[in-house]
Amino acid sequence: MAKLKDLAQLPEQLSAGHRLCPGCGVPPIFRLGLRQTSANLLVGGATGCLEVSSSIYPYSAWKCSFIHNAFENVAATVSGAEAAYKALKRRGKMEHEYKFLAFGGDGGTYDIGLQSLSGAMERGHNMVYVCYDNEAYQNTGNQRSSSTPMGSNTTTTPVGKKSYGRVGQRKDLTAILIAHHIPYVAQGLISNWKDLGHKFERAFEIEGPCFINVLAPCIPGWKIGEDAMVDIARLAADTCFWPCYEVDHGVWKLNYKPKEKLPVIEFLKPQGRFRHLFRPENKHVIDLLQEEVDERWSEILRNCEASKPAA
Amino acid sequence: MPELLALTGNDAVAYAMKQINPDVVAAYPITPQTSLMQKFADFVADGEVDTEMVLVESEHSAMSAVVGSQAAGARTMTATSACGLALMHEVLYIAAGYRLPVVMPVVNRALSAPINIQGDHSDTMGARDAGWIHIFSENAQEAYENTLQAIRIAEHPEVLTPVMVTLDGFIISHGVETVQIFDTARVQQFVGEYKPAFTLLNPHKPMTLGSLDFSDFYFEHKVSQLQGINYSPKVILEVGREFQRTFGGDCCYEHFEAYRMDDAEMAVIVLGSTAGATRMVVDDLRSRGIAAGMVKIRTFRPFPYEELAATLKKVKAVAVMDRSLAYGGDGGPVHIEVRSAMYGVNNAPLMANYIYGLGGKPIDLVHIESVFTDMQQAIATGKFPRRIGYLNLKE
Amino acid sequence: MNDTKSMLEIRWHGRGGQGAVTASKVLAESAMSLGKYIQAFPEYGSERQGAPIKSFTRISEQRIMTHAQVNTPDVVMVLDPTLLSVIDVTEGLQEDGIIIINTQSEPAEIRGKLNLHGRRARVYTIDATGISLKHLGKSIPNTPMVGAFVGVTKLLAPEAVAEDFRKKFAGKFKEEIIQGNVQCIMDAAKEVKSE
Amino acid sequence: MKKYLEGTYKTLPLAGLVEEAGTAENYNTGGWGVFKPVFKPEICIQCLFCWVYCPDSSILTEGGKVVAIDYEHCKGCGLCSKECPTKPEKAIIMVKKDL
Repeated sequence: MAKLKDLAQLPEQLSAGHRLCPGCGVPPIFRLGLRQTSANLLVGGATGCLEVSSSIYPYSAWKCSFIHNAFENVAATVSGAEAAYKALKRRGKMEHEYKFLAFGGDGGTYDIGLQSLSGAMERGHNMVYVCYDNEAYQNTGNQRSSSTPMGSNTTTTPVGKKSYGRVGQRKDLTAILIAHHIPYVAQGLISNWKDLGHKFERAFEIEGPCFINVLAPCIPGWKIGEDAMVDIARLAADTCFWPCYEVDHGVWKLNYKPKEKLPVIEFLKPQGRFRHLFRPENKHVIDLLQEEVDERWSEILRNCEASKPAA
Repeated sequence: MPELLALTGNDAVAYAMKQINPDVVAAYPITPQTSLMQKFADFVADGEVDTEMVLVESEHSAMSAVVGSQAAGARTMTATSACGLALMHEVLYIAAGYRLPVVMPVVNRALSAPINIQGDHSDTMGARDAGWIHIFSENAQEAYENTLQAIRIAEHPEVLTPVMVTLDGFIISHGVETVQIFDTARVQQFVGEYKPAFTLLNPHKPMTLGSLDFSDFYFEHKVSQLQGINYSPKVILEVGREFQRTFGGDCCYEHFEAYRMDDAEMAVIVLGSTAGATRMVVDDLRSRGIAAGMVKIRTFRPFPYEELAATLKKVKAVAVMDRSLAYGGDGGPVHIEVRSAMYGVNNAPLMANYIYGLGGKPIDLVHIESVFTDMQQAIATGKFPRRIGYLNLKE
Repeated sequence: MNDTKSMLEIRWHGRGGQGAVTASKVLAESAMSLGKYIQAFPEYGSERQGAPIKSFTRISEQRIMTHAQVNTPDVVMVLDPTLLSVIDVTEGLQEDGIIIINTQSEPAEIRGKLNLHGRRARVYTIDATGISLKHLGKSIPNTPMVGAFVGVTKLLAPEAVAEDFRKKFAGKFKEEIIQGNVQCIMDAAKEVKSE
Repeated sequence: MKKYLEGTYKTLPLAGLVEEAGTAENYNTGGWGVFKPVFKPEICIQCLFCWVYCPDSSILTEGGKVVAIDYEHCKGCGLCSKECPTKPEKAIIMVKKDL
């Protein structure tokens, strides 16, 4: 990836003036990511925070072409646009070079948009799909999604006399995408911006469907300070709650290994959504979440190890 | 030179699509549309078209991909039936709201439950307010010709409204008929090259399509959209007449066909494949001195209220045939529209509604004859035996 | 009410997999090449191989208006004799109609089975299964039945139908299969038995 | 923006299109926060961390160097200041706005 100094001189694709919350974890992902190609861009957005806040009529924050269709169908929509591009190229009606990117939050990707995403990836369209995962339906006020971590206090899994919040493990969407055997699947975070920039760059340069899952801390949903987004992301990486890795044409690679793997409790502590877990009766939930994190982390380590060429 | 071929309705529509050679087709198989897309896939496989075919994983994604493709400046088609259309429902409104001139043949089929794969009009009637133009076809020939004309109608710069062309499931879609296929070069000349009103693939003019609209602009945008379909009746007639002039066809090119209506005392109103049998019954009654007539509605959306009222105000009795139900409404959807058309007409004819053919229930000449018998009785007594009747129902 | 006698209506009875639908279409297409208007369509259920099915053919001098099912056929074609004990294949048959049945039995015997004594309807039989086994090596009685139809009605020359068959399936089937079917049509046209 | 803001159903662009890119720049979000960042160029080491993390594209650069803050759009979250690595004094500090 180019240096920040050089990136700063490239045109901004997501302009100022959008209505996302102060300190939101989403826009830096796309400000950085969309700079990683020199081609023209068509971006499609699933209904959600970024889409809504960036396109309130008649104010669009998109400097590139942008389409919103509905909640569950951004992958299909962008695959249609990509098919149009191919057809027009073939018929000599398109002289420009375009890249196609679809994004959705965890609601539009893990849940309602999963079928559309799976179909588009399986068909092999030349597009990049980016999930900005803020771990609940944050656009409509923190309702639980299948990405919501165990124990999280959401408005549809509220903490109560008989509830400690969301029950059960979150879906491992990145693993599902890896199972599609598409050219490139990656997971990243903005705190590791150099790595994240590389992932976008790699996804744009590969012909074929690519998927990047990016953790996007949410100020109101996670109940964190407006200036805390990057800090929380760092803790997600350092506790291995959100491993930074990629599978490039079947080769697994760990992109970030914390010097010291912190307990997941360090990720939970600063977040209001997990506050209740620190009551004695909920200690077992933290233990369960730690187990989940450890299991997934060691599985990734195993796979990365197995991918290494023999010495 | 036109060519006479023995084709199913689905094959005839696939043939129209082959001649149109759209930039992109996105489709998902569903009975009874499946053989249409299979036929088109044959054309792709044999290189007879160079369409980019996107074989999506659902109808929702089919219509979503169609929206993405058409917004990117490509002429795009799909086709569906029944639950497939229902699954597309959300995106139908979006295609219309984005003013994308999509053309979609719909092979009419009943909706569940109970599950049934045969022909009725429940599917497209359920989508009647989605903002699309609805053109009904009586037979394979009309399905073929309507599909070709639909491209011109949808893409007209003052219309820019998606069109669904319907054909009755199995009855037309799977029946082999004699179809006159017109010369491909002339068809392509008629259809013309697609010149999109806007495209998202123009680096000199990047645009945003699909903003979040609040109450300050949403209403304005919806009324703006209405201007397109409101303009379309004129274009539908112009395109139809030009088609007829160019190819010399003898299908219906108007908003509706008024069959033996000049001096009729009573009229049946019908859509789709049942028109043929109704015409036979009308002829038979005429041969016996009974002043029967038929109106076959071709464009259900936009509905031809004024012209229809002008035609119907001369008769004494009208029987509206509906191949679907409007639950909790006044019988079936066609009946509701015809009643609406006749409001305020002086000495409006007596009117009743006949529901028929749900889930492919056969409609035979005797059933249609019984409707005319009811009309004769209504004229004699001033009253229909029933306001809403059911044909060939186990009662 | 058959609109005019210028239209011939045919109903085919068979079991899924025997080719009744294809037969109804092959016959229609051959008639079309003689300049007739045609229609051919199956009755749709969700039937699988072996289930009783119906299919229909209309052949007319004028454009065919109706899309109703054929309820009062001029000709009934029965591809599978076991159907005789399952359904009433003569239902709605015109008074002077024709019924052609795939069986080794004699027409007179079939007339008895169908309770057609004293009726004007004409009964014909053809060993379509035997003919197809002979030329195709398996039981696909549909083309022999088309042959029997033209043999009885003389509506078309068997050679013309055979030629149309060849054209329709050239490239789809192997030459030996096409040739076998052509033989089926020709033989059946000759071998169909009347009372 | 006039064609949109003063548009009627007859004059608004077709299909709800926003026919120009980045029109959101005309929308002021600078009034959202209570605090605002103040940039001290003499302390800045030009690491650009503030620039890469800013959710509102409000760290203005020239030739790849931070030069100013876009107060029309800055929502005052404070990420830039928080992530500024200079020590002991930060090159961006948050101050309460004069309200």
